[in-house]
Order: sequence, then structure tokens, then C-alpha cells
Amino acid sequence: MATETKQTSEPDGVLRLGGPGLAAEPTGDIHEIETDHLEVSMGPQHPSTHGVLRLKVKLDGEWVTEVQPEIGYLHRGVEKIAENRTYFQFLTITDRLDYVAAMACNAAYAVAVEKLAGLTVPPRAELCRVIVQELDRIASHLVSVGTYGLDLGATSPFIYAFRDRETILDLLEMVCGARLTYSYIRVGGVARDLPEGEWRTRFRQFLDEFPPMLDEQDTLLSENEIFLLRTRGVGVLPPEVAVNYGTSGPVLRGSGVAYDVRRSKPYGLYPQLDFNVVTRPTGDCLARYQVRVEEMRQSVKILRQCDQLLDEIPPGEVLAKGARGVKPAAGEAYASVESPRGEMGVYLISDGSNKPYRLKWRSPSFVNLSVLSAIGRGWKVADLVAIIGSIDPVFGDVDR
Amino acid sequence: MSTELPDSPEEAKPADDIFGLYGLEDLLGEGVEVSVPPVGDPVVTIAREKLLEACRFFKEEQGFDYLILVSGVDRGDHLESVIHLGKADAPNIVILKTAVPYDDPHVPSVTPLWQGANWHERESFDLMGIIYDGHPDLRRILLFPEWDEYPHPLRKEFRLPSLEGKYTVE
Amino acid sequence: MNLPITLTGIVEGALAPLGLQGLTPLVVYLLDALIILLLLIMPVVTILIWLLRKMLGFIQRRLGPMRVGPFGVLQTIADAVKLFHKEDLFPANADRVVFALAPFLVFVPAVLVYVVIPFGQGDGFVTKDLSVGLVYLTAVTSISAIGIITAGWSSDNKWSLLGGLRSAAQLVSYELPMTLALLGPPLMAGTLSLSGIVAAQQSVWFVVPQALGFLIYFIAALAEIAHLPFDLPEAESELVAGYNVEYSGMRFGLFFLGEFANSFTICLVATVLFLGGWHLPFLGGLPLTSWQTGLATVATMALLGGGIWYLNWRRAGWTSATRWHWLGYVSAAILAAIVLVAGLVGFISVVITLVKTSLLVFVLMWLRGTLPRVRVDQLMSFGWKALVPLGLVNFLALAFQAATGIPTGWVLNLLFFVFVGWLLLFAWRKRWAYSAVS
Amino acid sequence: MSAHQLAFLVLGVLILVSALMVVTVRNLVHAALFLILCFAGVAGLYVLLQAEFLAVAQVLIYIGAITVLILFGIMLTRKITGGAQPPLASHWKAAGAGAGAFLLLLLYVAMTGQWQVSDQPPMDSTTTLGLALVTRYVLPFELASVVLLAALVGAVLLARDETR
Repeated sequence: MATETKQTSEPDGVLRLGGPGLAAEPTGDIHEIETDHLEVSMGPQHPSTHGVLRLKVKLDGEWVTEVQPEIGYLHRGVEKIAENRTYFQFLTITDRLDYVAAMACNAAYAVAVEKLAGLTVPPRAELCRVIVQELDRIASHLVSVGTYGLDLGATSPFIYAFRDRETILDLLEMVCGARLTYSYIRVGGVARDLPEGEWRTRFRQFLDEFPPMLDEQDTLLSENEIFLLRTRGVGVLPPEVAVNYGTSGPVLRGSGVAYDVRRSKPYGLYPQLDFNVVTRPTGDCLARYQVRVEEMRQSVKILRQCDQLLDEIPPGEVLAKGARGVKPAAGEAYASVESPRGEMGVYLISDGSNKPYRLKWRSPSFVNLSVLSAIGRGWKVADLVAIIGSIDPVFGDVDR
Repeated sequence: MSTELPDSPEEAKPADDIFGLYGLEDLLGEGVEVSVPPVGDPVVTIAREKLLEACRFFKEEQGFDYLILVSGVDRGDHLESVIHLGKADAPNIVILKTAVPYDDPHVPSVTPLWQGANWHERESFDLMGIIYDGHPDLRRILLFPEWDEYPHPLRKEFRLPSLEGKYTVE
Repeated sequence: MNLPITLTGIVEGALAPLGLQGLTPLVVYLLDALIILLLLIMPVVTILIWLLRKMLGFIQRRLGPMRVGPFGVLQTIADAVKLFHKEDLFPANADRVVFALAPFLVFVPAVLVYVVIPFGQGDGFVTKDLSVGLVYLTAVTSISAIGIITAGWSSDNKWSLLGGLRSAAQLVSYELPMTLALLGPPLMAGTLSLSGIVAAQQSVWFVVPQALGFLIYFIAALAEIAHLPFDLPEAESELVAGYNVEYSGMRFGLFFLGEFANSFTICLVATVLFLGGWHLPFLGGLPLTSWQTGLATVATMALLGGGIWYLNWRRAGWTSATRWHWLGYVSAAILAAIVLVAGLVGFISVVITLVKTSLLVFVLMWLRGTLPRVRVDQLMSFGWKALVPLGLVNFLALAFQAATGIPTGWVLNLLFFVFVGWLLLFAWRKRWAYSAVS
Repeated sequence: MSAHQLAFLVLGVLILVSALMVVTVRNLVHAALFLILCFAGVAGLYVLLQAEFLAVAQVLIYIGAITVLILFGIMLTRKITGGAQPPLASHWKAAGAGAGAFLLLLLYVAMTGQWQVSDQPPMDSTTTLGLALVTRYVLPFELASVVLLAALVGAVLLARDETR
């Protein structure tokens, strides 16, 4: 399939994109037969919508002529809950947002509160944060990449990915006792220091074993001709559109824009660490997939440096003084971290009490998913599945 | 392939005048107020009639091409529409605030400038009840269309019934 | 089968008092089919499904079924029992009669195919050696398409309708290259009977002079049974489950069984038509005696066991949970014992056929564990733009060779081998990964 | 009664009933399915006549290919639930006349034809058929292939997308 993306500007000034299927508008006498478009509802129970996404899809044969995402099936009113919890209490709720990468949610919230309250995080805690965040980033990307294979019909990469993810979950379990809802990163630091001894050994072992395993798993997909046929040139998102929609994370970087919160709006220990912001110029599904795989390699690179830093920064204080009953002065702050899905931001307004006056969660999946109705048109149903998978939304994060 | 970026967050903090914020004040005259709070990013408070103009100024003259967030805040006596703008290649953030009265919760939509505002504004409409004029498809997004129990649950007038008197840690 | 008391005798004896002796052949035929179904196909399918799942588990580094029976061998039976217990659901707006009948239209042809397939040397191992066996084969397999389409249509579900339409297009398109490839063996053997074709491969298997045809057949047959790179009719991630999305209980089970039976069938047909059936490599010219084949079988199984052991040993660093190599030894020992003690040539020939088939089934599983799914337009263009022209060229070359004696078929295959070699070299040198960017 | 007679009786009833259902049933998909049944019955008749090749060819072509295409066409053009159609379409008079003429022709052939009855088992029908097709009946055979080719070209022409 040739790389062919149509871009039209329609009267309402809305920029519309679409795949090659949009060219198949019928012309000539022979096509003037009354035809029906098939309207199907993809989801919320459809296996490949990655959660409770519902798409209203209009089909012309197998071509998608219109796609309209309907969300909110997992809406739990997190922002309202935040107004009724203290700053300390709300942290456990953040685990339930992007449940595939809960560390990033913890971190986003913690960074925002710290910015608002002017708390300084101890260096050891910053190190712990980077380590768990990067481990969690690998775990999350493994889920994404593995299920992406599943979306395209390849079953094995999924199992390979979850095997490696299991190792990470074991490591994180040893750190904080939980495998999914960590609540490890706290306001002002982390819950406890990283364990010594066996954890360290297993951590190093993971760093040594994971890259070849990743290569093996990646070989199954990115060297497979069918996979390339299915992803190359499909669902192209041009960089200017990606920025215009405010997408972030692998979706934006897959379009060639080097926007990574870890570099663009540095926080924590990241300015001291050496890693590349991975981009791919093409903006198709393959690019987004490749960005994720390459980011895992970069995360390993970061973790290697952290492994050295663990020896250099001595164990000690991991939670700032006065962090538990934090009561920021009236004011507001916006802070964001780079979650595996992109810029995860928290906009906090304090009225001086111990509860947030208003908390607004800028979830990357929400923003990234909004681009779907623009790039999903004009492709086949099968491509639509590939495009959703490459956007990688998590519905705890979308619906909040 | 990484963009040239400042080495530390301290350097990333913009000085006031780089922004041309005061230039904006000259440009737009009355109804624009700029403040740089001690914590956080520069805030520009704008009358809603001039919001779109200011947004265009920021996008086209100042290079704030990346829309981070559109949100609504219930300030107790009025609503507030808040826009966070950023840049795809620099760490700057600017916050645009527009006061919206309860009885006339209209504010111009910024979707003509940023497509990404579409869902943000729908969410703000859904949960906060701010009506964005010029939005192509303003309907509920998170709550279901027939929701009418508490029309806009993020407003302060709505208190969670289940939490009334409970879970109050002082 | 040369039983001391023949089935015909028994049936005749039972029917004679009723004055219905005339019906004897019919009844015998039906009983024969029933026996084949119950004694051969059901156990084979049951074991096969277990084996397939084990193989898939092996590829995916897990154990596969382990709970029911030793090493999970009874898993399929447990699944079938579970399916039988499930409620038989009908969607509210479904076309009830058609909906109820569709699974049988898929399952019955899958079983009927076995009627003409010679499992081993001698008349006892083929139910009915039709003189038009090959045409029968293609005819019967083409019926299952109707079952799939009507299942998709009668469910009154848009997804299943899409699945049905997809499969109709796919089956019709791939029947053409498959039939073209199937025309090769009878051209060389000069007969349409399957045992005749096997007999003609005594000296050289048809896969050698018809490698291209074999490949075309195998690929097209994968599409015909909707196996993995071509499993679009039931693409789970796109169409939920395609045509069978509304089915439950044993009706779903019939689709499921039919599918596995089909996987086995295409491998069996490929074995019979291209891999020499019960003939052993390099021993084809010799008369089939028990000790030779016994030795060869033992050697093959030992090689297999050793190979599995080697693979396991190489990967032991990652996971040592699967200890598969002993299975290879045990099966080799059992087979060797059977062969040496019984010394049954016919039985050995069945074993050889089944071993070859299992190897092909392994390839099938390998594909299932490795490949993603193609898109519907890619599927169509591959079928029509690659397989059909290739099949035509192959058929013309073979026909020309058969008519004139000029070895055009051989030349074509030589070219094909050169092409494959070049392709492999190319693939080996072209490392996609991330050399270009980053 | 021999097995042959019984089988003939069953098949005859099957063919007649299903053929009748094809033209009277209101649902087009059902009609197509009855058509399959009818074809299957005819294939059974061929088996009774020991014309195995014809029988399997009947199944392969009429059931496996033609009805699949018919079903495909119906599903593409009809509403999913297959709205009921009047059993007698507008051209029923012309159709009736055609069918009647054909019936007369068949009757004439059946009455006047010289039917040979032989006790000999038939020759390998495949070989005979093949030889007859490329020797004695080579002209009709080639004509049929030209018609098919023309149909193929026409189909390609119709399906070609003019916008690309």
C-alpha cells in the first residue's frame, strides 16, 4: 500500500486527514446505484479497542468513511474526588488513572504538589523515582508493543512481552509491595528506599538480560514483512497536525517532533542523565511502534546510569520534611512528567487548605485519542485497529 | 535527534521580557493583565472578547504552538476558563485566564487555532458548564448525553452526597 | 478392512430377514463412514488439537494445557464436554434454521474429505478410493464456504456479516490458485485417484519436480482454511470473531473442530500429493519391508527427539520449565516397539504418512506463532496478482512437459529454487531493525 | 426394492421439492440454500449413474462456486435481514413461457431419444470425458472458454475504478 495521505480543509476550517480510501469516491454512471453505508459500533466490548473505547464507525465496504470516538465509560470523577481528599490521601487515587503506568501518575501528582508547596525532594528519593519510573515505562511499553502484535494477529510477541514485564513487576513488587497500583512515589519523595541485596542483583540481571530479549521480541515484528505491510505508511500523522492536536509521547515523537517532557521541561534527576529523545520522521504506525521499542532501549540506558548513581548517592532521607500533612499556600501550579504515553500534567489550585481547591488532570491518552477521528478516516477496518493500537490509549487515563 | 535544550530547569525559567508579555498589553490595551506569580508560570488575564485575539497573538507571534490544556475552574463567584499554552521546542508555558460569569457562561472556543482544544473544551463544558462559542461539536464527552442529575458536577455547588461530613481529615 | 467376519456379512445377515438385502451396500457404506468418523477422525482431531496447543505453547515459551490428564492430553475432551454443557443461544433476530444448520455445513465437509484420503499402503487404509479422488477433494472442501457465509449472514450481526463476506471473497479467490497447484500431481501421475498419485511417487516425491506447486498449494490452502496469516474471516482484533461471533456451545465447537480438522486435512493432502505419502526418502525404489522402515522410523524419531532436546538445551538459560526432549524419546521408543514387534507394513505406512503430516502441522503452528495477519486488500492482491499467475505458469509448464516430454517443469522449478535462494540471501543480509534511523 | 431405487426415489423427491422451494420461498438467501440442496440432489443422481466425475464436478462448480457467488451477491445487495420478496416477480409470464418451452424440448428428447442400456460397467469416465472434450467436442469447448474469457474481461472492466 502506497503511502498516501489526503489532507483537506473543509468549510468549517477543520483540518481533516485521511487514508487512501477517501479516493474511492464513486463517480460515473455505473456507480449511481443506491448504496448503504454500514454503521457499526466498535466497542466498548470489542477486543481490540484497548479498554472501554467505543467507536462509531461508518463503513463503505471495508473502508472507514467516518470514525467518531465515544468515551467516558470509565469516568469516575477523579477531579471531584480530589477536591474532597487531602493532598496526601489523593495519591492512591492517582494509581487508578493510567493503571498501566501508575508510577508516572504518582510522579505527575507529586511533582505538581511539590511545585505548589515548594517542597524539595531529597536526592536519593529523586534517584528512586527515576528508577521506578523508567522500569514502569519499560513495563508499559511492553504492554503496548505486545498487544500491538495481538491487534495485528501475531500472538507470540504478546507473550514474550508479558514475560519480560513480569520481571519488572517482580522488581517493583519488591520495592513497594504492589504490582499495579504502586503509590510508591509520594509527595515530597518516595515511600521507602529501594531495597538492597537481592533486589539489586535482580535489577542488574534484568538490565543485562532484557536488551537481548527485547531484540528477540522485536525481531518477530519489525523484521516481519507482513507487519511492515500493515504498519508502514498507515495512519500517517503529519508533525504540524500532531502539534496542533497537542499530542505527546510516542505519538508526537513518531511524527518527528522531539518533544519529551524529560528534556523539554526537565524535572527531577533527568537533566543529569544521558539519553536520547527518540523520534521517527514518518509519523505512521510503524514509526510510533519503533519509537516505543527504541525508548525501552533508552530507558535501559538511563537505568544503567542509575545503577551507578545508586552507589554514588548514599541511602538516607527519602521523604521531605513536612510532606505528609502538606498544606500549600494559596496559589496554583502546573507540572508535568513524561509518562509512557506522553505529557502527563497536573494543574493544581490551592486555596490554602489541606485539600486541593481544583485539580485538573492533563492525561496524554485523552489528547492522543482525540486525533483518532482525524487520522482514522479513509483506511480499512483492519488499519483502524492498527491505528488505535499505535496510539495506545489507556482508558483509566482517558476517562479519569 | 534531540533539540537544543537548556541544561537545567533554572535556565529554562524564562525572564519576563522574553515573552513580550508587556508588548501584548500594549497591543491589546485594556482588559489584559499580566502577572508572574512566585510559584508557577506567567498568567495573563484576558477579557473574553479579546481571548481569541490574544491566543492568535501567542500562537503566531510568540510561537506558542502547543496547546497543553483547556480547563475550567469554579472560583466561587464566577467561573474561569484557563488555557495553558506551551511550545513544542521550548520549555515556556503561559497561562491565559478568562473570567466567565455564572449566568452567561460563554467564552470563545480556540478550536480554530488548535484542534486539540476540541475534546478539552467538550470536557470543560461537560463537567463545568462553560459554553464555548464556535466549537464545532459541543456535546457531553465523559458523562452520558442524558445526564441531568447534577448538570455540571465539577462546580462547587455540587457536593458529593456520600462524602458530606465524612472523610474530613483536618 | 480384512476382518475375519466382514462388515458386509453382518449387515447382510441383519437385513435379510427384513427382505432388504438390496440396501446392504448403502448401509455398509454408512456404517463404514461412521466407524471412520468415530475411530479415526475424532481421536485424531482430539490428539491433534492437544498437539497443536502444545506446539504453540512451545513456541511461546509456555507449557500449554497441563491440567487435565497427564500433560493435559485430555484437555480437548474437557473442552468438548464444557462446550456441550453450554447453553445453545440464538440471537433474537437470527434466521433460526439457517443459523442452526450452518455449523454442520462447515464441519461435515471437513470430515467427508477423509473418505478418499489413503492413509497407508493397501486398500484397508482408504475408505473409498474414488477414481476422481482429487476432484472430490476440491469439491467437498469448497462446500464449507457456504457454511461460513450463511453463519455470518444468519447471525444478524454486522461484524459476523463482514466476516462472512470476507470469507466468501477469500475462499472464492484462493480456490483458483489451489486448484491450479493441485493439477500438477495428476498431470505427472496420470491419474486422479489419490492412491494412484501416491504410488507414482515411489521413486521421486512430487515436491521435488513441483516445489513451486507445493508452495502455491500450501499458501492457498492456508487461505482456504483461514489459517493465521490469512485468518481474516475470524480476525479477532478486527471483527471480534467474524462469522462465529454469535455462536455458543457445541455449535461453536463444531466450527472449532472443523477448523482443526481442516488444518490437519491440508497437511494430509499435501503429504499425499507432494510428499510421497507413505514412501520414505531414498528408499522409495526398494520394496517396503518392515525392518527397513522400522529402522528409518526409529532414526527419524530419534532425530526429532534430539532436535527438540537440542532446542530446549539451547534455551535452557531462559526457561527450564519445559522438558520436552523425553517426549521425543518416548514416542520414538513406542513407535519402534510397535514397528519391530508387529512388523505390519500397512501400519508402518500409516505411521509414516502421519509423521510427515505432523511435520507439516508443526509448520502450520510455527506460522501461527510467528506471523501477524495480512489486510484484506493485501490478501486479495497477493492471491490474484502473485498466486494465480504463478499457478498458471506452473500448470502450463507441467502440461507442456507432460505432453511433449520437454522438461519445462523442471526448468521452472530450478528457476524457483534459485529465486528462493536469492531471497533467503537477501533476507539474511537485509537487517531491517534500526540501522537506518536513530 | 433395491438400494438404487430407494436412493433414486429419495433424490427425486428431494430435487423436485427443493426446486419448487427455490421459486416459491420469499427469502432470497433461503432460495439460494434450497438451490444448493437441489444441486446436491442432482449430484446424487450422477453418483447413481456411476458418473463420478460429473457428480463431483457438479458439487465443485454449482455448489462450491456458483451458489457461493449467488450468496455473496445477495448479501452485498440486500439488507442484512433479507427483506421478503414477492415470490412471483414481474416477468413471470416470460419466465413461464421459457420454462414451458424448455420442458417441451426435454420431453421431446426424452421420448424420441435412443437410450442404450448396458450391463457393462462404464469406462473410467474422466478419461472418456477428457478425450471427448479435446477431440470430438473441441469446438464447443473452445467456444465456452472464449465466452468465459469475455466474461472475465467484462468483469475486470466493470470493477475497474475509474477514479484511479
